[in-house]
Amino acid sequence: MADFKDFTKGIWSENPVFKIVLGMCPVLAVTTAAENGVGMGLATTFVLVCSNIVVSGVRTVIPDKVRLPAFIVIIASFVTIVDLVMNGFFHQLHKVLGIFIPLIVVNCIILGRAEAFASKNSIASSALDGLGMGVGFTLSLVVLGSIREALGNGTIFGVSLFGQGFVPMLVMILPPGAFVTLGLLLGVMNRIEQARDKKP
Amino acid sequence: MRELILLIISAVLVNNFVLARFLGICPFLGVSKKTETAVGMGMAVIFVMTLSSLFTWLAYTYLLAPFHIEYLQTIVFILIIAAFVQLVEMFIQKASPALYQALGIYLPLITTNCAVLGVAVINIQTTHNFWESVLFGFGAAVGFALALVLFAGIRERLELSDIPRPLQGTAIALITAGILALAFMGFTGLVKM
Amino acid sequence: MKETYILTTSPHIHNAESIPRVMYSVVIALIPAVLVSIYYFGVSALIIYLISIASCLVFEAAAQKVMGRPITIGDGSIMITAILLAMNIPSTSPWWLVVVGALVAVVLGKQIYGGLGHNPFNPVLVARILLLISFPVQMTAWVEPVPLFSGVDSVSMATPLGDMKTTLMLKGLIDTSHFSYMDTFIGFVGGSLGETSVLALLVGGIFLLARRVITWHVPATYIGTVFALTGVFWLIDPTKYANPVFHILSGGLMLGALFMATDMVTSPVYPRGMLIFGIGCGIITVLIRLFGGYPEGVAFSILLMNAATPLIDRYTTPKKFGSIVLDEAAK
Amino acid sequence: MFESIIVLAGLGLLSALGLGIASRAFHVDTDQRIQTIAGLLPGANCGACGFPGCNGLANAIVSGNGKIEACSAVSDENRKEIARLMGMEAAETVKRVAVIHCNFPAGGVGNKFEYLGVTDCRAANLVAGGPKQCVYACIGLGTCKSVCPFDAVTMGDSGLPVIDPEKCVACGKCVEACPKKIIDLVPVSRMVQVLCSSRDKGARVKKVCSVGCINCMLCERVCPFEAIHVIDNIARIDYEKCRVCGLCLRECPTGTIANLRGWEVVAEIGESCNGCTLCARACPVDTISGTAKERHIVDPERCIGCGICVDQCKRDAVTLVKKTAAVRKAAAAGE
Amino acid sequence: MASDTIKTYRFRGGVHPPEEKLTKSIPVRTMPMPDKVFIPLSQHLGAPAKPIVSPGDRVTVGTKIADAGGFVSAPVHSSISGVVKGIVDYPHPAGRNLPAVEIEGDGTDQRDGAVKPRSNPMDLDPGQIKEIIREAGLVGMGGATFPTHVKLSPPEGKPIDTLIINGAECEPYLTADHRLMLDAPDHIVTGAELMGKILGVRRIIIAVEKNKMDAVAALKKAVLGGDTAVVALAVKYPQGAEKQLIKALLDRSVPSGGLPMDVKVVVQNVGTANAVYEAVAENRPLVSRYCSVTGPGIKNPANLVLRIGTPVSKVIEYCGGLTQDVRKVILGGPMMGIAVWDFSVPVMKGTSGILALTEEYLDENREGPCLRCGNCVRVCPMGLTPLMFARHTQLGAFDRAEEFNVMDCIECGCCAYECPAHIPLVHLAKYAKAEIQARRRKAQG
Repeated sequence: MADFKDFTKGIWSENPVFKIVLGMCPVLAVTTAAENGVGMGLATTFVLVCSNIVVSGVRTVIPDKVRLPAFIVIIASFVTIVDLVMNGFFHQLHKVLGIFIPLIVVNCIILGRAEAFASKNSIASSALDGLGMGVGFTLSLVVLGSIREALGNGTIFGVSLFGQGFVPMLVMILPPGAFVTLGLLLGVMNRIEQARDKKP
Repeated sequence: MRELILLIISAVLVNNFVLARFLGICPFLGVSKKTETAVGMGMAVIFVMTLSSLFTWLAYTYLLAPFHIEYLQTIVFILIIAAFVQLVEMFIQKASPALYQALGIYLPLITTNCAVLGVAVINIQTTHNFWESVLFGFGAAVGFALALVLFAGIRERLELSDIPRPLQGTAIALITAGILALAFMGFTGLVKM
Repeated sequence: MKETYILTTSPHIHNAESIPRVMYSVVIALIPAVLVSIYYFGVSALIIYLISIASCLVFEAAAQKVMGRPITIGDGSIMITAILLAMNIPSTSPWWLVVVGALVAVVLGKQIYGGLGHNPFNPVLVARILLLISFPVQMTAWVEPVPLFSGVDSVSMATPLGDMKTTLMLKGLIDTSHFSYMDTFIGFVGGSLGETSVLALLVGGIFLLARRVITWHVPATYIGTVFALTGVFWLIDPTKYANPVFHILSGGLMLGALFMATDMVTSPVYPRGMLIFGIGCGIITVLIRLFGGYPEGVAFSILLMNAATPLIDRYTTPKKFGSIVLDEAAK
Repeated sequence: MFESIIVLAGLGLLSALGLGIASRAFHVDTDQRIQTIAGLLPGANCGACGFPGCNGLANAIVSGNGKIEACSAVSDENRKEIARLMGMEAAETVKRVAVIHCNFPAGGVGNKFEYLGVTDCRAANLVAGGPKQCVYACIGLGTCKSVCPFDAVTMGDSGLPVIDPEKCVACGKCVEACPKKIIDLVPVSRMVQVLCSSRDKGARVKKVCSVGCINCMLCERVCPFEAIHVIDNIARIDYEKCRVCGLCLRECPTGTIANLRGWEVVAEIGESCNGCTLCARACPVDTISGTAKERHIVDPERCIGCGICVDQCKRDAVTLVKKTAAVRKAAAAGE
Repeated sequence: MASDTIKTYRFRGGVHPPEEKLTKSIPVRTMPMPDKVFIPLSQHLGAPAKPIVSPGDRVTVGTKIADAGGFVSAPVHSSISGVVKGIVDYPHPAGRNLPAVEIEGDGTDQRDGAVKPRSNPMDLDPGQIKEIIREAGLVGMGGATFPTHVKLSPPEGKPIDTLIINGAECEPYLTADHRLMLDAPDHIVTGAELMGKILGVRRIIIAVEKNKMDAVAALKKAVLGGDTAVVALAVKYPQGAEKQLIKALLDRSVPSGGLPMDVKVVVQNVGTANAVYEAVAENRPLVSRYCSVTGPGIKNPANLVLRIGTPVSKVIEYCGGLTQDVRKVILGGPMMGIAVWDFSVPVMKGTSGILALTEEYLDENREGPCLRCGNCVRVCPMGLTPLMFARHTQLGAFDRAEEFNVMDCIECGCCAYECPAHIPLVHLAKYAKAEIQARRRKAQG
């Protein structure tokens, strides 16, 4: 039975970015702007849902030994589809995201979900799980992208936030800003979680 | 010759794979808790990355390009890398059980180390020739190993620090990586390519 | 029975040293350079020092309060951070630049790691580099020093190193003919507040050496390495590479070598490690100065060597007594 | 299209072949069960089992050098799963918790001197046995708290550690760490405890502590099971004999003995009672009443749950029923 | 061998605390016989002595009241004449109550009748001398209290070529050895030669720190020639620590975990040498010792001859009592002595000083974070890295502390003396050592 929880857990309690801390490469690399975060997030979600469904569907057929290579091939196929589609329809975004589109293949979240969830659960559950994880991933990217874009460029989704006098903090859209912002966000999440733990 | 050396310096310092290109973050965060393990992993990555960039370049140039099936690049590359890593894993398990123990679950993780696939894709995108591909793979891996070992040293020291509870673990590791990336920005412009 | 007497393990006496004493010694050592900078850069310099001190104190106290730790703003360490931070930015900096710098130095550079003694990177340098990368315009808005009360308006001016790099890029040659060694030595050049006067920094450095707060290892090897390496390049091609005296007198080398590379928290503990640290700093500084994109490499080099410090410490731990038997008894 | 199939299939075939050969050539025997078992263990890596972390124990279990019972933290469910994997039945382990045998009230034991130095009981114990007047008392610097891998110990207001029986898994870390050796592991069913460790004579104990054992022997005299004895100037309970009745606790003039059990047990007399009066005569606290040849009743308010009546009854009519204090009070009020 | 020609070397590390030798020029007085003594059975390293008297027994000065409890142990003798009241649990400097023999004095100070001086001590053969030393209950009087006869019995295959007599007295405040060297240089020299005879050594070196040149002169005068030399050493703490002393005099490094005899050396304190003389030549067992009662908190600082077993409170009383602001009383020197809170503890064979410190001399500054200044590493005479083992100990990682050689720590206190953050480094070292030893014992089963 598919459970709605399979979907919601990906958004907070098992958020792939802030809780499981997987798939950090694109999280750090593409979040220079909120918009990139959306693009990357949706692309990943698509692959995640599709691969989860297929993996769950063939889970009984694949022998245990060649499980991982098989999963990778399945994922790689979907990534290639996304790559081609994005190149065709969202060429600008495709250019910005660059090699991180093909690298969705090796995003630990996708393989991780295939291995840890889809290979053990029903198709419906797996689809929901993939969708939840994808949405959680996308939301995290958008949050991170918004913060970085706001401080580093003075905009969110390209909309100017502050007045003329604002001097953007360039470092935020450079690599160090990515690491530090994510680290601080993780700290804030942990703080919230620890405060929650204490209450009951 | 000069070009090739600059290519390596660029891959190691200026465009460090971890700190500037965000490739291989998972093992970077995962295997950096102990210096010994970091050194072992660094060596393994240097080995795997150098050879896999060689293989993928060959595959692309002599298989994909002649048949005009470049769109299969991702699948083919990941296949080659996965097979190769598994080979290495089996070899290490046989040859040095101690090393195998130390690297443990991270050997399979090299497969999904996006740095390995990343270097293959970049080689094709920037139309490197054969030697450039191999040396770029090697340089990128050395850069990865350098960042990893430096980072492992700092993390071992952080173990002795009195870090506020919410920041312990991955959070402080990411912040530290950020400052390391900041320091590496000093190499900007060292190689004008 | 009441608790009249104290019991501890031995030793029962202690020398007069304490954390505040060490810290305020460094503050005292910085005073000559602070005075020189106020003399040359005027009231704006003084204001930057004051903003820096005020905001560092506030951030430190606030961070410690948030984390529920004892507030230790009296121990002097935050004063060093504040003064060094001000010394690392130009006199024209807007107030918010100083505040952002203080926030970065105190919170990101220090308190996040658990406060004094725990930070792996020099907080001031983290702040300086972060500011330099974020706000390159503001961080390089150097002006010509104008002695206090001389009534002359200051005009913008590049630092000797920046000037050299620009000329090299434009003409393929360097030109240090208009460069006055005496002016740099006493501090009559453009640059960040505290880095200009070699003389004042040396006075402070010698005080610290005499007070045994720092040792010779890092400054000597650092400056020595820069001198030697730049000397080699100068001998190879003096039209492209400036002479070594120019290099050790200009930029932030003195400030870095005497006050920031010697920060005990972020540099190696053991003497052998300090030597490696100094040499490493020297090599990276020269690399960046001569070949890099930035005109100055002191801050980057120290930060990079900070990162290498745990590894250096690990491999330079001294041998314990009696681990090598090499003496009469063996004969 | 055709080329794609050829190339992919060819590559797949080639790598599969290569790997197949390699897996033969580099074959190393490993036991899949190690990974699985390590996954089932709690992963706290506390080391209480005596092996290097959970992986170490998993290795040991598979190689036959260790037992699952060595881990006291693993959940029952997982314990059974591991046992199933290893093809053996898991022995039911008795749940035990750590108990601190010192119970001075806030400000109860003064200090001999002002201790300055490392905030750790083991370190403080090196300085003249710690600052407390009573040399057997808890030093109160929280070493048990800092070594507990399960956050089961907190420092209470009186300066004594408090153990959360829910979180405690009886790993024994605190027992080992306590320099005064006043912590031990006790089965939860045997939670009537002497909360003092002083081997000083009564007069001396009285001088420094209001709740210390003054070896008055009252508990020894009152115990119906000869389960409590004063040895070396301190009352000790023999858990083989103790029935957790709590009589000693009532008699103890200093309140040294306490019942830490979260529930209580009362006797109930069932239908099959024929009124033989054996139980009523044997009851040490006279809580059973009734006329001969009729069903007797137990006063739940006064019953101490010692179980003597159960032993006496020839018809198995008496049973012990677990009741929480609240339920019991409500039941008593209702009657 | 002329004394001036001996080259001295340097040992690495060390500190220069203020000397504070307040009692340097105060001649020694003998404290009147106390009316009651408590003589502990554990006054030495090793097994406690076994009592051989029972309540009611009459004893005189020098009567053996307890016999050695093993090879590494030493007998104990009565220090006054009187009646044994019993074997009681009595406060001990270790912080616990330990068995002691309580003797109530009769005020006569009668000596054991068997005590007769020997006229020709040097003619005894080595075995006899050693037996006399053992019977006299001699232990190392510098503070370590290792039974002397054990130290003088190196195992087969460990030849000794040098005997060092340690008169460094590098601890601040203490002057007991200094006064002894001035009062009885000839006794020390003879005692040293007696021990030299037991060991069959090539040379004897008497080493004194340069701040006691009068003692050096007195000893030089007493040396009649032969292979005995008197050497003045640089003033540096811990110059008197065995391994550092051997390094400074002979440039030999005792291997880690080893003993001086591993480099063919035995080190004995000047007090021990004097006691050897008294035991062998005067036939007197160890019943009293030189002790400095000093510090800013003592009203009348003095150098005293004290009987073993005298309660410290009586000694303090004799010296005019403590000043109001005393916060710490220490047995031994300020760098390695033991602080006590119960002043009824008795003077023991190893008590070289009673030191009272007032608030202003104590520096119980609140502990701060380690600054990694490296002072502890610089001053450690054992070449250790106190900051590392201390931090690992704080975090409970004793195995890591062991990797940083905490077991080699001699607890001299240099690191803690210098630490600007006032981290209790020695306490952490002791703590780690105790834990590691407990674990080793447990591992051995």
